[in-house]
Amino acid sequence: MLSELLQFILSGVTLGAMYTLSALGFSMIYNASGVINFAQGEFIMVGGMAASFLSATGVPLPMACVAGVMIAGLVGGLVERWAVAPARDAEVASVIIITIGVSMILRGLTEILLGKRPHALPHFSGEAPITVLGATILPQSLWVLVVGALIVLGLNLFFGRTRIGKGVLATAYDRLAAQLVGVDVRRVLTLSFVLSAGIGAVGGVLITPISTVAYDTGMMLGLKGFVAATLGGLGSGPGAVAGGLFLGLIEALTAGYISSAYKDAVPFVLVFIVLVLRPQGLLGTKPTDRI
Amino acid sequence: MRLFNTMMGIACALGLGALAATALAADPVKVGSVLSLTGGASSLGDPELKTLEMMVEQTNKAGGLLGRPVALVHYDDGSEPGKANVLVKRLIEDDKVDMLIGGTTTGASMAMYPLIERAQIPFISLAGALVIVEPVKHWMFKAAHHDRMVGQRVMLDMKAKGYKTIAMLSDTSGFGQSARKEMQNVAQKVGITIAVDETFNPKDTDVTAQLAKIKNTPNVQALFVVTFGQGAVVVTKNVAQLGIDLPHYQTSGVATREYIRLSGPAAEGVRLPAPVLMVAAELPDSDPQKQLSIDYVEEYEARYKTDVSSFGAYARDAWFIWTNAVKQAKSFDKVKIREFIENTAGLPGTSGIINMTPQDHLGLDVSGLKIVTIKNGNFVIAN
Amino acid sequence: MTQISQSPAPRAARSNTGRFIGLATLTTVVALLPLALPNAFYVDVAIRIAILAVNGIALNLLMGYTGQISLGHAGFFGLGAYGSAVLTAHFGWSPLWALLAAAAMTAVIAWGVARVILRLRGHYLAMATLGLGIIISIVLSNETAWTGGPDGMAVDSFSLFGVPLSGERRWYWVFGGLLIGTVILAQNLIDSPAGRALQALHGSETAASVAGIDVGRRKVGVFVLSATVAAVMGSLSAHYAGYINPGIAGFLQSVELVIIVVLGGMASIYGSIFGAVVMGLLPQLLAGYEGWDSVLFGLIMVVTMIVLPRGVVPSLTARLRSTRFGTKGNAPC
Amino acid sequence: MLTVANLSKQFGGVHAVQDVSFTIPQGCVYSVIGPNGAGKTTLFNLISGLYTPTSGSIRFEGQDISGQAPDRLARRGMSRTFQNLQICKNLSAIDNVMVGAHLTLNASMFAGMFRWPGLARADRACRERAAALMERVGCGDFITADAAAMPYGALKRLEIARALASDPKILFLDEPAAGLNHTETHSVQTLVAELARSGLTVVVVEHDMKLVMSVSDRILVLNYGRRLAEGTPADIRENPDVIAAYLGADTEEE
Repeated sequence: MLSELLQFILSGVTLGAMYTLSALGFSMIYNASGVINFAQGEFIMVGGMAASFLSATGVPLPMACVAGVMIAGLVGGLVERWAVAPARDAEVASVIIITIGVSMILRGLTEILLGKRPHALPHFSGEAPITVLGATILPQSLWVLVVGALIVLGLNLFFGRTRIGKGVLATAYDRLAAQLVGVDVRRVLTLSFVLSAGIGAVGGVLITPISTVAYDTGMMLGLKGFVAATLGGLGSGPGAVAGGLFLGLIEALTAGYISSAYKDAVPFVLVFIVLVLRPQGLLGTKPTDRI
Repeated sequence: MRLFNTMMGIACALGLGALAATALAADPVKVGSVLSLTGGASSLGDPELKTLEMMVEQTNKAGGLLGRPVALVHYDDGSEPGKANVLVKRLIEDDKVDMLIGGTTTGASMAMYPLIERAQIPFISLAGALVIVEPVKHWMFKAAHHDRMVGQRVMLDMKAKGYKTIAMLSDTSGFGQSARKEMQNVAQKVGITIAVDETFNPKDTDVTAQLAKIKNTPNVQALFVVTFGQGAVVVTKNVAQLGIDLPHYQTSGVATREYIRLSGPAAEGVRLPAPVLMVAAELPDSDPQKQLSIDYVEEYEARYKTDVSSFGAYARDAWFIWTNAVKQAKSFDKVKIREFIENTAGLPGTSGIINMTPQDHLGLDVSGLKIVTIKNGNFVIAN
Repeated sequence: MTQISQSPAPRAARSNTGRFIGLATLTTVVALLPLALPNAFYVDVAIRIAILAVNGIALNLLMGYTGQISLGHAGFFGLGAYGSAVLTAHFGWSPLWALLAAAAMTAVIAWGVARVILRLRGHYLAMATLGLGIIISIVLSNETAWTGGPDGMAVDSFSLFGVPLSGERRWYWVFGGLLIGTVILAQNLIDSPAGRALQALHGSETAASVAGIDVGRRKVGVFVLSATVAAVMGSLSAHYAGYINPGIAGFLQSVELVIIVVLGGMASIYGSIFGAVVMGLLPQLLAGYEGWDSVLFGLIMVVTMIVLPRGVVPSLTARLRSTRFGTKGNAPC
Repeated sequence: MLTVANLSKQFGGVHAVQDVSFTIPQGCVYSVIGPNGAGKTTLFNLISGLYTPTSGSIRFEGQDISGQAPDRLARRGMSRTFQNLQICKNLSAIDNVMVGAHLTLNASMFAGMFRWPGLARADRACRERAAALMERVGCGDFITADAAAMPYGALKRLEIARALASDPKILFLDEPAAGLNHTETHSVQTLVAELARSGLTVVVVEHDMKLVMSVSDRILVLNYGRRLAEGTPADIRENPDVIAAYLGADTEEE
């Protein structure tokens, strides 16, 4: 059953690409601030909702998509400035509670402004599936994969080549030291939220034609992103990619070959096993305490 | 230390005081309702609330019930049955409602029932599962066809078409799992084999893995999907993607135009049992269900500028079951009203002609469900 | 590696009189509250607050005092509830034995899990516990034959030596008593050498272990303790509500408990009670504002954590202390 | 009392401690010195069980203890302080000291919750002793303070008080004078001498040569993780290797 296996792999990779985008957002914010951002899923949702709402009001699709991502990025920046930055001296646990609060606010506002019904977007390149060796994949899934890969590549360049990107890395490594060498730490933190929200929203916009989006779809994707980021090793970019793809594949293969009833438990069992064997995640670095 | 407790005491007092203040003065007849307005089942609860609000307005415009205005008190259980349990206590004890309609989900209805029975208030549930009316519960009635009937309707259609081996894909929500169990029973009875029995999470964005498995199982003659809302859209699109050309059945859970709109061309040809509401225009003029269904659809869509669904229609029927009983009882006595509800006879509704008995708190039969199919983006009665 | 709590809140040595006044006030409030509650619904809200408070205090022992986060604690609550429900419904056990068995079973599970996952730190521990809770709720909702699946199951009322416990008022005294008992035991524990050891390992695992504290064993011990408390509360609340569904073990419930602990104040017993009052009352107060309820709830959480970053009770006490003594922060006084 | 033989520790490819051997006799003050990065703290962490040695053995009172967890070593009578302070800032100062006395009290959670008879009395006695210890090490002003509110110098002494609270047989002090001013250093010096007189074995890692030379009975010099020299202060002062590698450079600066 080669075509069946291939089908599982194709859907797993598509799912995985989606999880990766969510996980990248988690890792980026974690790196910059040491906080797990529980509103990450809501950024994905805001992107998808804004794009589909705009598209429904007659804005051309490409513009609606770009606007959706920009709106989400703006929301991310505002969240950082208004909710996270004022609590900079608070304990990490308190900041986590703030992000949970933010996710409730975003969910509620979306519900009030855009309603509770699910929204869709037209497929970017039609709905005719492409057949590969007996398995099929939607053109939209290719969009998810290609754009996902481009984002990973882009982030790589951003962190490796640009000054501000290096500043983000430096801040992640040692906030005080970064400040001393002239990195504007405040800007870096805001930027990390804008970027995370934007990347999440790209995922949200890309997946909406396939799965539709509603005000409450964020949590599930956010949670999966957290699992993926932890699997790969929190704060590690390659870890987020590996964790996301791994998670997507495992889910699809479990649903296909083992039991769809316990499919949703598998990611968590998996993360359990991985953490027991490697407490720092697949690609994370071992923490070293100086005593 | 003293401070914490003073603070706590004040918080308690303030909070509970504020709660008391929100209680309304009791003049109108109060209908209480716990619905799932957010969370997994919100696509069901939302039209239910909209319908109830519309019904209240209509009733009051027509002079109320027995001369008294009607008021609706509703709370959102967030699709969490545990919350429904708390909220119904509030409706009973604090809002002192005279009638209960609601419980979007079976879980919520069942969580509320023990308290309702103790308080002795008539209750019409809008949820789907058989367990609501079997065994019969003295104070609980049901407005929607239960999942066994839905299963029977589908399986009979399959049998008529000569399908013997089918694949089933149900979601992991209460709706999906309860229905799945019933479908397994019905299938056994009518002699249909469920060769593949897969599940998926209604929040999943992709179910191609399960569908690929179904596609590659030999001898499967039809696909039966048991779900509602966004999940149904994802499945329908995935079926089209994989090019599965099996006859595709869904449940009455997708009997809403929104499903067609979101699924697009992928929904073409899908068969499902639906209340006649969806195809009322096709009925003969002599059908007592025709005009009231058309009226409901037109009013609803004009008022809310959104697609009607069968869930809202259940709330409409529940409302009429209650008002009908009140008019017959000529009083708001709860025991009397319960009795008249139990003896509802020949009342036409959107889901069928309602004939309740002490043994049957649903009062509908399979004939109220029509097998419809989706053609050119519309529901039409299937041949 | 970031710990969940980077700079744990300092705690002043507790004086016995302060402790007594606190307890006396709490007892008075619990004793007099029923007089102020007009009907069973309010009593019900009070009961649910007490349940949240006991769970919050137990979780605070783990999170606030020992510094180990758990995002899956509702899972243990669910295990206790379903353990009781299944044993009474399917096996005909008496509720008391079912409760004890469910608590023991949960303790064993918690012990087994804790030994493995408490080696993890910070967010990795958060992830593992989150996974644990979700796995539990998935099992509860999948094993339909035993648990009734996602629609839940009915639970018999609790009876002790043949006397059934029913009605909100009677249950109120049970849960009110449990709350007071929990506060006493938790304070005893915190002020004892064992409690000091837990707080020490929160402050510095290295220092604690060099002082002879078996860090691993201590963490497991407090994890099992707080899981068992959650299980007992789960059992009782299942009997009280007469109905349970897998949602009670779900992620949102676990998050709710964490919010109670953090909002009220880490390492503050009365903070957890305050958090429980907020979490118990707010949904009821906001129930009429559909859509806005989630916005308001979120806003309250965000604003509280910004203004009172260490949680309501510790932040306010610190502020009050500093104004009363005219000093800043935590100067010796 | 403590015998270290051929001890090595590798981190990745780095040899932090390499083939080090020495013996610490009972009741003496033993110092470990060496330039930064010589492996002094690593050596301490190995002996106190925070690190597991790559090879070699550590024997304490005749028994092999290498690789044992810190809490088990504490039971054998080992105690230490830290160069990077390990203070529990969530506790009051005196509670920090009482943590040191953990092993002398009944620390079962069950006993704690139910106020086991005698527990409160023992705890009170422990509190008094802790207060006395704080007085003894010179931070008596902070008996009622929160640890988070104390200045650095006082915290260093608080660590010593905590280490002493366990009634150790051997005490390891990791740079007790680092960051302290002249008077503070002097009082640490007096304290170490006093502790040694009471029969306690004290092992010190320290940069302050004046302090080391004045309090030590024997000195071990490490360089690049290896043993460079070992002997009495007088031996060390005259050892040409030490002078070349370390003391020479140091004295020139002064």
